[in-house]
Amino acid sequence: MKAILEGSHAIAEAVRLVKPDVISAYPITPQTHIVERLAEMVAEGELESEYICVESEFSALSACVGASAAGSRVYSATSSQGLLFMAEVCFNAAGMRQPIVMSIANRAVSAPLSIWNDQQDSLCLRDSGWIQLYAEDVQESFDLHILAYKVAEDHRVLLPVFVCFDGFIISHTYEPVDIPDEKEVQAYLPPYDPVNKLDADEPLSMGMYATPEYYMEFRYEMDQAMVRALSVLKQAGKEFKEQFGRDYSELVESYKLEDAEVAIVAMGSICGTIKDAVDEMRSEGKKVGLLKIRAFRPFPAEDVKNALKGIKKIGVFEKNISIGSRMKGAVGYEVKDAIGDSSVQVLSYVAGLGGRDIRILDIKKMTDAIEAGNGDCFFGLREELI
Amino acid sequence: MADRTLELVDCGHRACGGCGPAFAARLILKGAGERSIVCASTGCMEVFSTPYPQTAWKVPWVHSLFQNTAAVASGVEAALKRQGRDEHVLCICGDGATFDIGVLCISGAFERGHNITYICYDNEAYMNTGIQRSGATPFDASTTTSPAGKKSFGNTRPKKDMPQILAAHGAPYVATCSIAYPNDVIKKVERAVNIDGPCYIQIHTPCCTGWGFDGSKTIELGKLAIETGLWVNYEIVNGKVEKAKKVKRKPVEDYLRVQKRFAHLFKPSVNAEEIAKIQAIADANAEKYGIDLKF
Amino acid sequence: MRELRIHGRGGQGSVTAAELIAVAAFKSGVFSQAFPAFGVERRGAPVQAFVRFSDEKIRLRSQVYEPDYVIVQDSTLIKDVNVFSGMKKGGIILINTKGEIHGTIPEGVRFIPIDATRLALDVLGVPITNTTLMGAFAAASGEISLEALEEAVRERFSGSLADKNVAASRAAYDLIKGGA
Amino acid sequence: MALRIGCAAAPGQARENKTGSWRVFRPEFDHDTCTSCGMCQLVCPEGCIRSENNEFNPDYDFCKGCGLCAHECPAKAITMETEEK
Repeated sequence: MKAILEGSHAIAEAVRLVKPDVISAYPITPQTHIVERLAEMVAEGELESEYICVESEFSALSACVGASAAGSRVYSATSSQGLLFMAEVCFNAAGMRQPIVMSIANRAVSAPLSIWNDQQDSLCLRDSGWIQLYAEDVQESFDLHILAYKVAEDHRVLLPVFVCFDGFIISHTYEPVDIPDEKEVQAYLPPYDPVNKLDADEPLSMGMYATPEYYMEFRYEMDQAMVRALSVLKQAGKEFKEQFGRDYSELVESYKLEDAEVAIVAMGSICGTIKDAVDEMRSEGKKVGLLKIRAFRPFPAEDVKNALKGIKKIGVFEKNISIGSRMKGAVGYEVKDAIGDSSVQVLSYVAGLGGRDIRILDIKKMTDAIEAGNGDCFFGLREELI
Repeated sequence: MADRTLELVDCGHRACGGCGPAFAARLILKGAGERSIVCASTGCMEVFSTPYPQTAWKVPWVHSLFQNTAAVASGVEAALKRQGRDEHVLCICGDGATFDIGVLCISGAFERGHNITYICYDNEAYMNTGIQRSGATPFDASTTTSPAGKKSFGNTRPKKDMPQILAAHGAPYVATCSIAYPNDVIKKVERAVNIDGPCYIQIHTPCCTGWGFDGSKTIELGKLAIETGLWVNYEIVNGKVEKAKKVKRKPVEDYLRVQKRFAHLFKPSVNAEEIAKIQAIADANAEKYGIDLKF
Repeated sequence: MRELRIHGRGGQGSVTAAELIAVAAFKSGVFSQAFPAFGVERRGAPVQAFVRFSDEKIRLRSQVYEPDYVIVQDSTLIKDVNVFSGMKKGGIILINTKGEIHGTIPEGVRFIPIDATRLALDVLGVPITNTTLMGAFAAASGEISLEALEEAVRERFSGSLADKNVAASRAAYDLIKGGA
Repeated sequence: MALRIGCAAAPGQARENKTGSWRVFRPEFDHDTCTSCGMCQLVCPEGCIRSENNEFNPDYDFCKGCGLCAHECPAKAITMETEEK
């Protein structure tokens, strides 16, 4: 069914369709509309979940760990400071291999306080062991939530997933979205079948500590699961297409890259604006294209390399700042490493931090900078303030 | 009725010989029974009982972090409710996890009214990391972060009144007990797990290593705490204090003198002034809970 | 693709107006997108909201800088906010005003004044002008049908509140259609 | 042995750790003096004292020799002896 919905409400609808047993979340801008809508669904009997109205993000994710350990499908959502407050639990949930799915309405981190969008929050949990997916629009945000459960709960993976979408830009935007019915979702997503579960009939100790004789192997297993997630994600994306018609079988998406001389690499909602900018620049005779990265963890290095083959000038749009790093942005390093060819120029552009609006003309300027070889810098600074 | 022969904590755990908390773990599960799920915090008990893969727990047990046990238990309870299951959900945490770092999560869980029994094994300092003070450390106890010295008599603050804090959350049942009275521990745990709503039990668990006494005297120390009035066993049922254990009180020196953590009060000479302050704490307890036996 | 920018004050329902216009446009068969200028504005502060209309999927996510349409919920805003900024030639600006406005309408832009406050007071009984202006926008722009707008309003409000808001939209729609 | 996912383990495995090797003093049980009150079994922090036909004995595989049983025995039927190595 096609409907026009606010991004947050569409995501809440996706959550309703996957029927989590337990929802535990703490409100934070710009994630609030999601959890308010879910609370409303529970109150109205539209969703039969235990909704734990916790006192903090720290407890939100902790309760998810408990509920997941007890064998339930669980859901949470957060942003920015909330995610940072959860950071310790994030590492723990992944190490305990709990297939929790959490929405991240991407938002800048303090200080200065900013409620507006960038991707610093999820990217700084890069190494926490969570799968990280980034959505471009409301439809993709909706779809990736359903796909996320299938991948997280796959016994070859058993890792938690962040479904990231830009705060406000996606969460607060109304746009048309295709919503499948419950039967279709059930046909795609089997019930959760836990490998380990707290159960008095079959006692088990979970989350034990590991001495130096064991610790490394557990971390190795996590990394292996993340490596396996690459193909499980693609398979789940392929099956998604078969069930719902929308194709997520690739972890990267090329836009007009075939004959491109310049490529912009980006994640999230900015990809839409970049596509429009690419069209304009193409009509002006500029051979430019976009590589959209949908999965940041696991990082689809091979796919990135193949998609960008033959392109000599690559610029990475970074909605994050790795303060003190040479390239400045965290994604650029991954792309540069994936390409692995020093004759190819890969530059980072830190842009759109803290909700700074990005227009088509900004993307054009950035493309000029990529062509000129000026990068690894902040882009779009107000020079008069510096 | 609790099966007192039930052994749900296995041999082979790595607690110190004479460990109060290890004894407490056995008693707790005798009271709670095998249909229990234990949520543990990081701490001494977690470390001595679960180095991978040698778990000592015969009931389902889960550890996540130091400070989130009450929140983890909230999630376990919610999941059981949704699945229509009936196991008792227990938290077993030390005083560091309970009095200090975990207060946010505990307060949240109790305010929300989850059907959990939160048990604090109170050995009055952070023993896992080497005897640092906690909010449960008694006045004048010397710990590695509240050491007695030329200008210090040890910990400068009295114990936080955690049972009252949780009673104030509306907990239907709050109790204190001591491993020195094992049957009382079993009885109170059994009572708590069968009450709907968040219950709190604080068990005094002398720690031979942290307090500085011989491991054979763990129970003797627990008894002395009660007999001097420095620890009181009582219940708070729906906000009202009940059944405080009455004693013929001994002077606090009897308890202090046998522990290294109070040794500075007796060396080089008896510090009557400081001991009087501790005696005053015991006297206030006696007055507050009415524990003095009348002859 | 056509773009609409709505200027209002916090509490006047500008964001709701943008949403309902987008819903109505969707019901009229086009791809629409609505979003607020995300802020922390409290009641009374100047706010903006945006709507895009297109026959194809809308990918652009920036704010609206060169609108085809502008709605101004409160003519007092014109003193503080450049409501005309970037307006396209051939564009339409709808301003809630009793008469004269401060500032100059850009060349090539069609200015439609409407006393939406009066209309809202008459029909709704309260000076909340968003549904009135939505009706006027439907009439002036042709982007959304009155029927689709009514449907959108009825999905958002219920009972007599819906009836009143539908009536307010319709009154403004008729006024503009009649005057055009 | 393959690792169990998420650092999980089934019960029973602590028994692989024979803590009896920690012992310096060894409790000797005098069954003639013993009144079979069960105090030793109740208070043992290891939970390693077993009774068979009302005769109580520690499992020396696990007994750490803390002496709590001896200290608490009302009949003074347990004595702590130096562990002979």
